[in-house]
Amino acid sequence: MKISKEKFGQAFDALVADYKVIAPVSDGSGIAFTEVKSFSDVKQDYLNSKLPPKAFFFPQHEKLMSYKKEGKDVTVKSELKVENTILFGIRPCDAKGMLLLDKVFKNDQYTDPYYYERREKAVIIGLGCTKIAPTCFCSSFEISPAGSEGSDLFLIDLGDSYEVEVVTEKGKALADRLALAELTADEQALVDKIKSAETPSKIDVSNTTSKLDKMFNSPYWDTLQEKCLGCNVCSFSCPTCHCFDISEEVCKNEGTRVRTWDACMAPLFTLHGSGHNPRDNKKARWRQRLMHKFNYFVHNNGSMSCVGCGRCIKSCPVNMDIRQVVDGANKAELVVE
Amino acid sequence: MSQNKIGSVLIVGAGIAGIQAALDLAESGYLVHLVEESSAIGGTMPMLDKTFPTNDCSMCILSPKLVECGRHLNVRTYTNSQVVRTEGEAGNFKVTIKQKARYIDLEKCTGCGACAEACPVKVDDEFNQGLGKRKAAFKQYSQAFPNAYGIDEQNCLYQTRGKAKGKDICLKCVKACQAGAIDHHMEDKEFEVEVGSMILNPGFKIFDAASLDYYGYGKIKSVITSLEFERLLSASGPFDGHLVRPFDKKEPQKIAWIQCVGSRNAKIGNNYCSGVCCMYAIKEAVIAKEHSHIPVDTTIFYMDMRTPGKDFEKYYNNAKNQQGVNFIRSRVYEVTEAKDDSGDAVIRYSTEDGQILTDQFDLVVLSVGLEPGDSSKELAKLLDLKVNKYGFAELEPLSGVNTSKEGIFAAGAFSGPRDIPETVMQASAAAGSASALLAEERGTLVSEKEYPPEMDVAGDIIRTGVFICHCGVNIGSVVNVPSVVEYAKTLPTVAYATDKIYACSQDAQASIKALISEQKLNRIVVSSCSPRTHEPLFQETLKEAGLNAHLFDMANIRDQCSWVHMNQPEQATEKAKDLTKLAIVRASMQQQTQPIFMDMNHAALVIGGGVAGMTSALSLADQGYEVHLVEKDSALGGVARRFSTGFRGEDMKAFVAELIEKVSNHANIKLHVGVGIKDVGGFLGNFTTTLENGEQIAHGVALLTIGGQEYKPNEYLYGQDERVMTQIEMDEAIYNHDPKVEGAKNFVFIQCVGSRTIENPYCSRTCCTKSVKLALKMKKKNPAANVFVLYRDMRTYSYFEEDYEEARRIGIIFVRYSENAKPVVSKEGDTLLVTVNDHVLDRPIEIETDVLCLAAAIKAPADGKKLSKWFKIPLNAEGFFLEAHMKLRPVDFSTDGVFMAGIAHSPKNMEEVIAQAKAAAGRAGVALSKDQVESAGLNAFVNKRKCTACGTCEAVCSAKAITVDQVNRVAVVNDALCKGCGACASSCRCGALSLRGCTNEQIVEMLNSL
Amino acid sequence: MNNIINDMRDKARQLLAEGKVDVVIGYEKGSLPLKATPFFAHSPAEVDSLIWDETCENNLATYVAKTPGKKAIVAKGCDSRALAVLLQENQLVRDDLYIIGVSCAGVIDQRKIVAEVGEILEAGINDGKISVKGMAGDKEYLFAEVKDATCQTCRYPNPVLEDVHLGETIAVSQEAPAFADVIALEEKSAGERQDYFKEQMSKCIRCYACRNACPLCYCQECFVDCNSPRWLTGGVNRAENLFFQAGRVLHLAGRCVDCGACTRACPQGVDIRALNRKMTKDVYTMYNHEAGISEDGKPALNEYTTSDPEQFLVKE
Amino acid sequence: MGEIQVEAENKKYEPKIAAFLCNWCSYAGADLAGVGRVQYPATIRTIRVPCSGRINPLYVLKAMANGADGVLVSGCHPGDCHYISGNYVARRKFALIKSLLNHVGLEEDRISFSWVSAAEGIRFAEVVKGVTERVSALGPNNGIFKVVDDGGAAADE
Repeated sequence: MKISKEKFGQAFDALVADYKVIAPVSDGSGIAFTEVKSFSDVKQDYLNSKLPPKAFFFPQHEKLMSYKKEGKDVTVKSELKVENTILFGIRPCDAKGMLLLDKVFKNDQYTDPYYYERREKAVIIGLGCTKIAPTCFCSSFEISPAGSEGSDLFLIDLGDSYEVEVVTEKGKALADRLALAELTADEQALVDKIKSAETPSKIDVSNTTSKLDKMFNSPYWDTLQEKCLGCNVCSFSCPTCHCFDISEEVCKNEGTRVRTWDACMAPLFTLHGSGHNPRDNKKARWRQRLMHKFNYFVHNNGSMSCVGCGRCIKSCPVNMDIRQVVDGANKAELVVE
Repeated sequence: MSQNKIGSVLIVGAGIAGIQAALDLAESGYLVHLVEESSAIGGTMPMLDKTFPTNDCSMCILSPKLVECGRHLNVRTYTNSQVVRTEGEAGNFKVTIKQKARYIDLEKCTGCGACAEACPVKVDDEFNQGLGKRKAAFKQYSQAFPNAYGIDEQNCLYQTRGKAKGKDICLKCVKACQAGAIDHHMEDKEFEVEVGSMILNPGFKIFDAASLDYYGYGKIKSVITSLEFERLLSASGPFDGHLVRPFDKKEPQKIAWIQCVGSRNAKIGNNYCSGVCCMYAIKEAVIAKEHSHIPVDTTIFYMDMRTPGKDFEKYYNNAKNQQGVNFIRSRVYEVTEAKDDSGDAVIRYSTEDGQILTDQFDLVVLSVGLEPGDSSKELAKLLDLKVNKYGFAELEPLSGVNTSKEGIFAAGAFSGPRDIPETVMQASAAAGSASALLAEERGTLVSEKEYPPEMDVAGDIIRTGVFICHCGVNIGSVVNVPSVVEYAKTLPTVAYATDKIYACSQDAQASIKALISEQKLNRIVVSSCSPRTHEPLFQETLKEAGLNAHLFDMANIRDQCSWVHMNQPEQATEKAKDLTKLAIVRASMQQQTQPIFMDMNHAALVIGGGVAGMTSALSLADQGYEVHLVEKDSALGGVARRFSTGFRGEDMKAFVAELIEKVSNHANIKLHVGVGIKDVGGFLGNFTTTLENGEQIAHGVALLTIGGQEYKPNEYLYGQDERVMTQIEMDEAIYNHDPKVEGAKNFVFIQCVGSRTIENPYCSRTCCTKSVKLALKMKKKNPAANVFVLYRDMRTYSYFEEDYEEARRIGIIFVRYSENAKPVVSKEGDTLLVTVNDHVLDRPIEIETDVLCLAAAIKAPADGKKLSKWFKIPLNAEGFFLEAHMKLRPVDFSTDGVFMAGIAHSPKNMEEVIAQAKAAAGRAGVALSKDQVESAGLNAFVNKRKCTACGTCEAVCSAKAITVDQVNRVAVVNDALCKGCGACASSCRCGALSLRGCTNEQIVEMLNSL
Repeated sequence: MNNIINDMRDKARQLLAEGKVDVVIGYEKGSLPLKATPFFAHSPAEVDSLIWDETCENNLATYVAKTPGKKAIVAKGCDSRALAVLLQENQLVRDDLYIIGVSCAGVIDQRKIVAEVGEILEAGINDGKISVKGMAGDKEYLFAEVKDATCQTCRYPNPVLEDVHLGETIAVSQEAPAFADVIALEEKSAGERQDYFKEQMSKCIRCYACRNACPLCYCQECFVDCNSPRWLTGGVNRAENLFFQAGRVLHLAGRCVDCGACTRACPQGVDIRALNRKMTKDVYTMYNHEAGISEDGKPALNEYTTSDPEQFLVKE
Repeated sequence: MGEIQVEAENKKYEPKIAAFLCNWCSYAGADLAGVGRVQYPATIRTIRVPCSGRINPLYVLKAMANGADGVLVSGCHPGDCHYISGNYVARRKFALIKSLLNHVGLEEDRISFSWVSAAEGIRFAEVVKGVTERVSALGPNNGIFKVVDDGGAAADE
């Protein structure tokens, strides 16, 4: 099925009345997902955003509740506000990333209301990639640059129109508001071609998890981390990183309990109140990062926690390239203990 | 001397000298009786605006001392009092003191000022030199101690008109005083105290300028005295620091100073130089320029510019060259009133070349000299002390501070005019001397307060008690006190809040104590007046209740709220609430803080065995301390060994020999002669010095008395002709009957050789007097001799003016030369020729001479740099030691436990060296008298986990109290040295350093609660 | 360039072989075009990875204090100035440090190229010309056209501190520091400046790449991370972002060596340097002080003169 | 009508100014103003510190972030410092923080620094008056440092 861009634009502008619509916008120094009021504000031709869209479900700094003391009385208030939201233009890697985050925030043991309420009320309109950046390597993880997994509704840019794929019930509800037409044979051929594309850059992760099982004490970690600055760029720009810190922010007679992104690369992340820090060196922190993404997460959730979006590669101030790191781990000699 | 010594000292006069001596003695274990004639301590300093040469605010540097002295447990201050009788001898005197009725009970008066407001009588205010008015119920000045009012019985309506007749006239003050402090039936009383020694510092009076009618003072309104001018400049003066003429409030644009009014005047019998007027005139001129928002033209009419003190010459040069103060070398004939009705004054004067000129000024300031006060004269008479012809006390030669009576010492202007640092030096010297005299009685009469054991409240739930003071009506009439109490009750940690009529009253203290135990309060906040005056009082109450004194804070809702927002009761109440809240936040985060004690080594190290070092060593040894005297030269005595006579004719050779003998035979002195120092480490109470021979000396304090060096001239053919010699060389030649000098008929002295130059921009202080003395010796020996002194300014300060006057009288010829036309010395054949331009004749004159004596400069010691590194002490630009404070700490270094005396501090004469040496010993004695080194505990502290050892703290610490331990990579605070300023904490980027009582957490929490 | 690289490898090989150092910190070719990446050579066998060219943008001084043992470091002018400050601040032991000095004509500002040609697919540097194949087109640049802003005003292309110098030194024509960039901002109205910084600060995501890339941000615990007192929350909003950035530049005032590492590290393109440069200008004009130009100097805020300017006082 | 109301509101506005005063000079100067009953606006909230050298530049930022309308910092005149050089050390910090905040567009008059001696009671009052007037003219702090409640959203503004 397909829809012309013109018609899609009209439908998009109508949706703005019912939904908070988030879409890619150029902010001068790159692409950012921002609330828009009109399709004309949306950047059509882009590789991907600087930061992943995870913040719409899992904000960087989120008030969980607030409290206020007046005289000797204390009042407590919930801070959760949720709106019906459409996320438009989500790339397949990021859409897959959201599925991975779902595993963290809604699972057998626990459902995080803050995350999940937002997630439930959001519709993801994915947009397939027709151009592939040199840092993209999603194909390593069985993600197709034009794959619809994770989207509710999935589009592929065909020039004047979009190919439309309804993926979920939520997607169908939206699709019902679109005047869809059938694809021509040429268009179908183009779609097939786009869908069959792979990222030129790929890493082999077939044996990585099992290799890492045996690598906790490997000397590989000793030198791997030397050039890492320990900043939080890779974590903050990762669509699947989800570590956070909960703190009380008290000022005057009021306070709030807030949840803030944290990162495994920050030394303070694991610092205990006692002063003890179980991961008090970069080596331990880097091991944790790689293990978590390619080993622990696999064991816990059945999938690797990397989607090959390449943001961490692009943003790293010292050009630390996760592809090389994984490759290095694959090749590292095992120490016989 | 009495065998029955008493460990207490009487101090007469509570100016800066009295205060310093009292603090030194009380701190070293003696009970002090401080007698002051007026109603408050402070003396002259509170009247001054700024002090030279640093332009420090006089009140700012004095007021901490006032508070310290006033509150000292072992200083008993008697104001409105004088000594009326004495008997006994050194070691044991009985002194009768008469205290006049104040009519206000010091115990009850809270200093609120309601009486003065109510008092209807206005009289001239003596403190403001009569430029403003005060009431009959008055306090001398706002920072005065005791912080209490008094009633002037000469002017009070009730005292003058009602009391005798039994009529209730006026008594408005009684009604106004809510504290019930006023007692019009108080009577004068006499009482006796027993003391072992006396220190007299009754101060001076200023010369009565009206007695010289040609200056027009008292007749012409625009002619004022320099002290009046100080009050005009002072921000707390009658015109709030606006520089205006008192009579018409016009801002003066052209001001003149006339120097030597009442000084250097043999005709009126004041044949001495007052020593301070040149500097204060320059200072006043500079400050006047700074003060006024319109350009001010300032001119100083002078005879010789006498700026021989430390850094004075630089101040003079700066005033002349940078600030644009005009200096006119002249003689003033008269001052007359301008004919143009402007109220201005006209000065008629002659310049050096004989021209007679007139000039008109908006304001003429008379630089009045210093004279002995009437009470000084009475005191000298009462004690039968030797006085000189001017009425100043005459000190024993080369003693610095000894009067003619054993056990009685003098400081300050009692024995002659002197400036503040010299006065403070003498005060410490007198205290040291009294301490030496009474050493065995140290600690016998002092008392120490006992407190109940301190409760440990660490970890307890914080229960803050809040007390809001009405201060009679002072706070309560503006701030809604009950609403502040109610507000406080709602704040976190507050367990109890109430109001008090006078929080500082005795009953309020008792109630606070009771509430601490009843309510289990473990933090106390008082919202009342200024913590600067009252914090110690409340902290005392906490201690008496068994609470640590630091679990406390004050909110100043009077001085900084009700008094300054009188017409805004609502806003003032809001502010009072906020200030109270801030205090509660700070107090609730206060921790129990203990004073920190460290061991004190009671030995002293004296470096340098000249007169200064030996004098200091002897004084300290007499005070009972072990002294190590180190001299790198092979013999003791220093440069004084080369002097024949002192400035008052003393036999220096005998004096030095006697001194050497005394130090050599003193049981408490260990000599280390002929050996230098290799290294020094440590700090107050715990120094270790390693000598070059490897010997290690442990000591608690160090005195640096390393002298200076004589400049070796490379001008005036010195070194090329043996008839050209320095002053010391000439002195030696005379002593040794050198034929070069013995047979000479013509003598020329050239002054300022190597001094007052661009390279050495300071005056060597002693050379003018020394040349005059040498010239007199030659001229008296051979009246036919031709003696010339070539000078720039004759700086024969103080009584040395007499010598200068005598020298001129008996025919010694003084020729002035200017800096840019120095004399030229040449040789024609064997004839030594000196050519100089005569200013009066304005032509060069040529003098043949047999002896050319050069007044070579005194230069800083060569070893100063080494000591500077070892002891972490600063040097000034010329390499002399830099004291902690130019005015009030003239022998202390900023590094605790290190003191200085003698030439290494700055050039000075022998008498002054001795006074300073005794002062250094006195100050060192204060430190050594402590069993332990104590610090209040509100110190910087380090969080080792956060410290990166970057050294920023070390760089910014002026007390040198922080060092970085490079092995453990952490900054270490030396609690003995830390002064608690917090500069380190605010400079520490890592947040590793903080300050007890003012932590980052406290400040941030206070900001959060705003 | 090739000679320098050979000399560098020889020197590194020699130092490691003779056991004079445990590690040589330099650069190797990065995984992306026009990118070099910091490289730690622990054995003579590894030294052939060392490179030196206009892509060597990281300030390696950042690593020195954190790397244990004896180390050699390849230092440009700005790296060496940072080393000088670190030495002044007791962060390094000079005897444990061997400085391989190289003169630096500047590094490439990749962002400028990406903005024009899109993501870079391939690139080469030849004879001062940079030819780029990008996703949005190809282009050839003269080095001067894409020189990093920091390097354009650099007065210290040659190391101020070194144990050996490789290659030729670069002549410096500029006598006094130029602050045209700062002045341009100063000349704007307060409102315009406020708008500018509001915009900049709203981009910041508080990832602390700037802080961590900075050779002189070495606190154990940064004030932003401190819980007691809590200077600021973890809130990512422009007000607190500015608190962080302003606090950081105040901590760097008189110490910042203007290497530009913070700005290059920023993934969001925040103009952090605009703040640091202002402080650098003030410190230079008010105290005639430049940070890290000798081993024995002092940071500007560690000292004072009695005549320091006082324009900051309230108008009365 | 509208204008009158604005004026009335403006009149009601009383800024809150955090004042850091050093114990030995400026706090004493403030006391002296009280002794002399010199009237000035009730706008400052004093935090007494031992020395102006104690003032961490972050305090100024913190006060602004917390929404104080102004900050006044006052210490001893250079040369008068009770601790010898505390205010000299502070002076460089003050110069830089003032300049930096000005540079980022904070209104110049929000932050004031002055030296007030223990003898300058009247001047202290004048300083507070001047600072109050200038801060009042600016209106409440809604400047670039003031943290505003963002409702917990990740994106700013």
